[in-house]
Amino acid sequence: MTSFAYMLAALFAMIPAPFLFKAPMRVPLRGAAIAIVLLVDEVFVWLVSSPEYPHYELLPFQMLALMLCVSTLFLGRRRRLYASLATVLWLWIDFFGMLSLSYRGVPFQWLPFAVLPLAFLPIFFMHPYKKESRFFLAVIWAAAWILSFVFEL
Amino acid sequence: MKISRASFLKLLTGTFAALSLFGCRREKSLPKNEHREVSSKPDLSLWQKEIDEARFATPRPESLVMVPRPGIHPKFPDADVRLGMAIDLDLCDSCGKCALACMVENNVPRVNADEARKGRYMHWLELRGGMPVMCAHCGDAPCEKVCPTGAAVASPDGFSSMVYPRCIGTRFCGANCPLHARKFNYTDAAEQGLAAKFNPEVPLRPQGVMEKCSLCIQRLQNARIQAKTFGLEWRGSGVLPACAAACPKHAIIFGNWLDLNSDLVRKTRGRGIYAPKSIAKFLPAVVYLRGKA
Amino acid sequence: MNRNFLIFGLVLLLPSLFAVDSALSIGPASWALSQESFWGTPIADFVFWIGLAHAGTLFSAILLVLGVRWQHRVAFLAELSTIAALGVAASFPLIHLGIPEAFYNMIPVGNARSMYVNVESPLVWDFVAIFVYGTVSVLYLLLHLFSIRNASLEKYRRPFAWILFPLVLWVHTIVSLDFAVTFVPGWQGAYFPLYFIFGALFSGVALVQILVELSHRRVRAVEDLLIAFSWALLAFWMWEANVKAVWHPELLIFGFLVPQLLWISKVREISVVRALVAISVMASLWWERIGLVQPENLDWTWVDLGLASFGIGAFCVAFALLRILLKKFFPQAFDEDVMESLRERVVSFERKKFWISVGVGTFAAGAFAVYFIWNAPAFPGVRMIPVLFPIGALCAGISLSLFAIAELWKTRVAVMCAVLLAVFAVAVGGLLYRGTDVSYTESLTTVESVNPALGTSKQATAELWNARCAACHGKDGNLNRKFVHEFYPLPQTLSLERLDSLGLDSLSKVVLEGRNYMRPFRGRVTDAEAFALVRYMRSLAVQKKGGAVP
Amino acid sequence: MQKRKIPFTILWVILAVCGGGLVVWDLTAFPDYIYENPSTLPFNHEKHGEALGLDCSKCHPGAEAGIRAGMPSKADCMDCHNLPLSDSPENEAFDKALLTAKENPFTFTSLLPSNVVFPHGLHVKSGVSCETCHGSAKEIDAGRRPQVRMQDCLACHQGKRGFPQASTDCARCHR
Repeated sequence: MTSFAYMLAALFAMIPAPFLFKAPMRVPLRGAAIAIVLLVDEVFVWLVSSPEYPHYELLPFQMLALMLCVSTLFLGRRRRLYASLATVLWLWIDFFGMLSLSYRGVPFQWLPFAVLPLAFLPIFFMHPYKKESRFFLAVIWAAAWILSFVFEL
Repeated sequence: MKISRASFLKLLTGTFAALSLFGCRREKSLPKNEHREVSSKPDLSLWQKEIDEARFATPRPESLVMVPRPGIHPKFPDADVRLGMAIDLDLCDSCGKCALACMVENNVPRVNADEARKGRYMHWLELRGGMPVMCAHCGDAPCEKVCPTGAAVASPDGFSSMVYPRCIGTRFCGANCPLHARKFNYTDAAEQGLAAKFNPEVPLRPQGVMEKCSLCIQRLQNARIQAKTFGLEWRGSGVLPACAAACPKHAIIFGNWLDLNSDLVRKTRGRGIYAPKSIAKFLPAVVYLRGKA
Repeated sequence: MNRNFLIFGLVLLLPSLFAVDSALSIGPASWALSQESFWGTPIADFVFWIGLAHAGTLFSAILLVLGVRWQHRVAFLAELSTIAALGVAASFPLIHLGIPEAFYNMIPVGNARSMYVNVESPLVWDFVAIFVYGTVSVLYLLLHLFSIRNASLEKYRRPFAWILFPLVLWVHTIVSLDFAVTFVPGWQGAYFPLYFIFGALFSGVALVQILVELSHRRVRAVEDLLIAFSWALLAFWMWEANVKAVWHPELLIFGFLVPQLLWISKVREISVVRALVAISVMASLWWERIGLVQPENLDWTWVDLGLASFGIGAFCVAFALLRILLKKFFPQAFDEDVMESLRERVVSFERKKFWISVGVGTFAAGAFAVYFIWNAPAFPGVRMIPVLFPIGALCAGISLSLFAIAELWKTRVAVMCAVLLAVFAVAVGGLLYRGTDVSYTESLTTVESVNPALGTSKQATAELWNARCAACHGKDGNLNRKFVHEFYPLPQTLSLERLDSLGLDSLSKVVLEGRNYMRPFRGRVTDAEAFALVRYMRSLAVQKKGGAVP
Repeated sequence: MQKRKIPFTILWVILAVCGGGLVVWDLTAFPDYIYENPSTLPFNHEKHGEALGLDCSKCHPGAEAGIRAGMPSKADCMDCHNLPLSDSPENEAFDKALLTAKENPFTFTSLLPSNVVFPHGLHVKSGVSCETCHGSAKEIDAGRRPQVRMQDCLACHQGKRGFPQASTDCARCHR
């Protein structure tokens, strides 16, 4: 998988983020919408990546986590709670995914775990609706995304 | 009946005193010997017959890939012993004498007809498509990683050992072994008269534990003990596992991969070293030889 | 409802006890396994039931954390089903074990034999996580029950939910890692943690849907969740089909297409259809676990089916009994009006005590890590983390419960509870530390007369001489005067000259055949050993004379 | 009165658990095994050992060089007892019993599990005397048997009992 495809994946993942939680939606419809986003991510990964890439199995879910993280920037209320939950979800996917991969001989990658927890600084210590904290969060998530690819090579 | 507080206290104290006195009794008669009577002079042809049967159950040989020469065990970088074997497939004519020798040396039980139908043979050394396959004693062994109790554990001598009393039969190790070299004691073979104590040195395994090729650990231990009793250092010489000793073509070579003068290292020089594809990346110590390097 | 549940459960449970008995007495041989596929239906049933147990936590803890206003009645129903399902789930791994009575070897405490569990193994994580999940769930249920009676406890529920919420996800993540870390091709998957969590929640929601239908009620939100989760599972199944190239159309039909019926409002109004949809979901998820654990079909025996029936039967009986029992002690929980009024209660958050408990939990997990790194030979690094969180959660949950007890009764009661708990923990830990007396059945050997075959090397012969001959002839070749003087007429000294004049061959014959007072040693030493002994005797004589040892 | 009852009950329960636990502990902690000689031959270790300058391995072949220590056969006894050694009544009783004894008059149920190897010779060579585990001849005559506990093995191997450290690898002793 090339770095370009990887960056493309991030952009592709972020497309639905502003719209997904904008409109009020019924629970089944929203569930279906998120699932369809995930399905599209899966198709995207299937097209641009290959199973030789060690994180291939994880990639659609990492994309989903990134999407959910970014989408919290557009929430009107309870942003603090959902931003932290989305970041934890990302950590969760990465940690347990890499843990199971490490048993298969893929080296465990520490960098996302060094970067992602930094997201809690703006979430908890800055005003959640201010521009700066939103910017910080976006930078941290982007850095986590990039670093988890760069240090894999 | 109503008990006043004072009498209750007295009762309690009395009980404690009695129990404490009972606790001072600190001797015990010997436990019963639970050693089951098993025949030590059984009919070997029964074992031979089962080996021939099991050949049909595993008609396909393992696919082999070339691997580098086994070296230091990753968990014991300072050790100077890494015991292992090389099986010369150019010499092997799959006579099956190794399989029989293995069963006799290690008291490997036979299985009953029902178990045989389900393919639950206990053979530590199997003939898969005529090729002798046993535990490869991986350095980075998948079985050792998942054993919850530490019954499957690496030995500093570079092989993978199995501590039966610690095993509780989760069978995770067997599930995780890509080579399927581990065998589970589904039944109590001694109870059914299918086990025999050919070798008094080796315990019979109870029902519910895993077992596998131990590289004839009893022979290794005895050789080491003998050498150390007389004050000598032991680096894997002067001993052969049962299969290697039984091979009429000397196709099974045993030795220490880290001892450059051992038979194993000398005879594998310039040969093509192969390992089963499924476990090739786990640094096996038991490898196959074929052709030139 | 309770009576019907009990009858239905007993009908399934009683016959299936034969299967359990057979599984325990015959062992793993009684169900479908082979020497290559070592895990069978008990594991699939375990994963299924532990998944169902997640429903209660979802409906009471997770939704509480996420701030969703929810019916206490449904939450309570789900919590009870969690306890019942957890009990059922925990019994399956024990049945699965080859030696069930030795399960305690998985408990991660030290013992006098310096044997530590392998914290790298997912099964240890599993064992700890399920134990903790069970304990904390029971504590949470009790808290819920007491808070109905006593509104002052309400402020502990959300802190407790914050402990339970990650724990429940952690538990199923660990169950998924049982498979994900292996080298079995069908079990590998880095995405398994999320996949298993969603599968578990899906089946749990389906279970709650059935329970709600059976109590003749209607909760639209549960039906909505069912549809939402069916879409999530579709995404996972598609990804699994892509990664592993396996295709399970039956899962897509019964697990995905059938729940979509609920979109049609006319169909959705029929109670039977709603129940059947939930049953179809549960069945397809059970089948999915079976297909995961045993990718290739083995011949099932009656025990396989019996154990599946045991699961359902035991769940129904446990659920009904729990309800009957609780109705006696907590009648308010079954009172419609009381439960309805709870919905309006303001739920505050006991911040200080929550953070103290989190601190206790963190300290406990840290202490465990240090203890293990200190004692166990190889520190497995990051692979230890999965076991740390449940340990921390257990301690945090217990400490929060103690705070709640102090609030409910008195501080003194809470302190005494803590002391009692500590004593109990120390007693159990001590027993585990000490270990059992004889842990192995085929254990003892009878020793008779044996010849230690040492060989005929110089050192071996010296040892043989010391053992066999030195009693009379002395270790150095001089007579053992203590013994010989007292009991025998003194023989001639064995000088070098005398030995040489007799010759080694005839001397070794003396060893074997005996002479005068010396008894024959044939049978106790071999011919070669006899000859080696004679040579050794000569070397001793040479030494005695002051000469060099040849 | 009603209010004070609960703490008191708990106190008693705590005491009961503590005490009961300790008692259970005491009862089940490893005691010494007491052994009755099943052989018809009366044998006294004390009279044979140091008093006569005999090593243990004279009668227990392998005790000082082999892996296992065996039991003496009739021939081993007869090495010395073919003569009337003394006229004590004990000795006469022994000689009389020996005449009708079978080939292996002494058998011994080893408390060592058969999946463990304990190399006697190697331990003697490392300075662990027989008495360390088996006790003195007097104790052996009184019927005491060595406690076979893995924790004792390990304590010694870890260097906690005054002997040099040794391997604690499972595969060195378990087979």
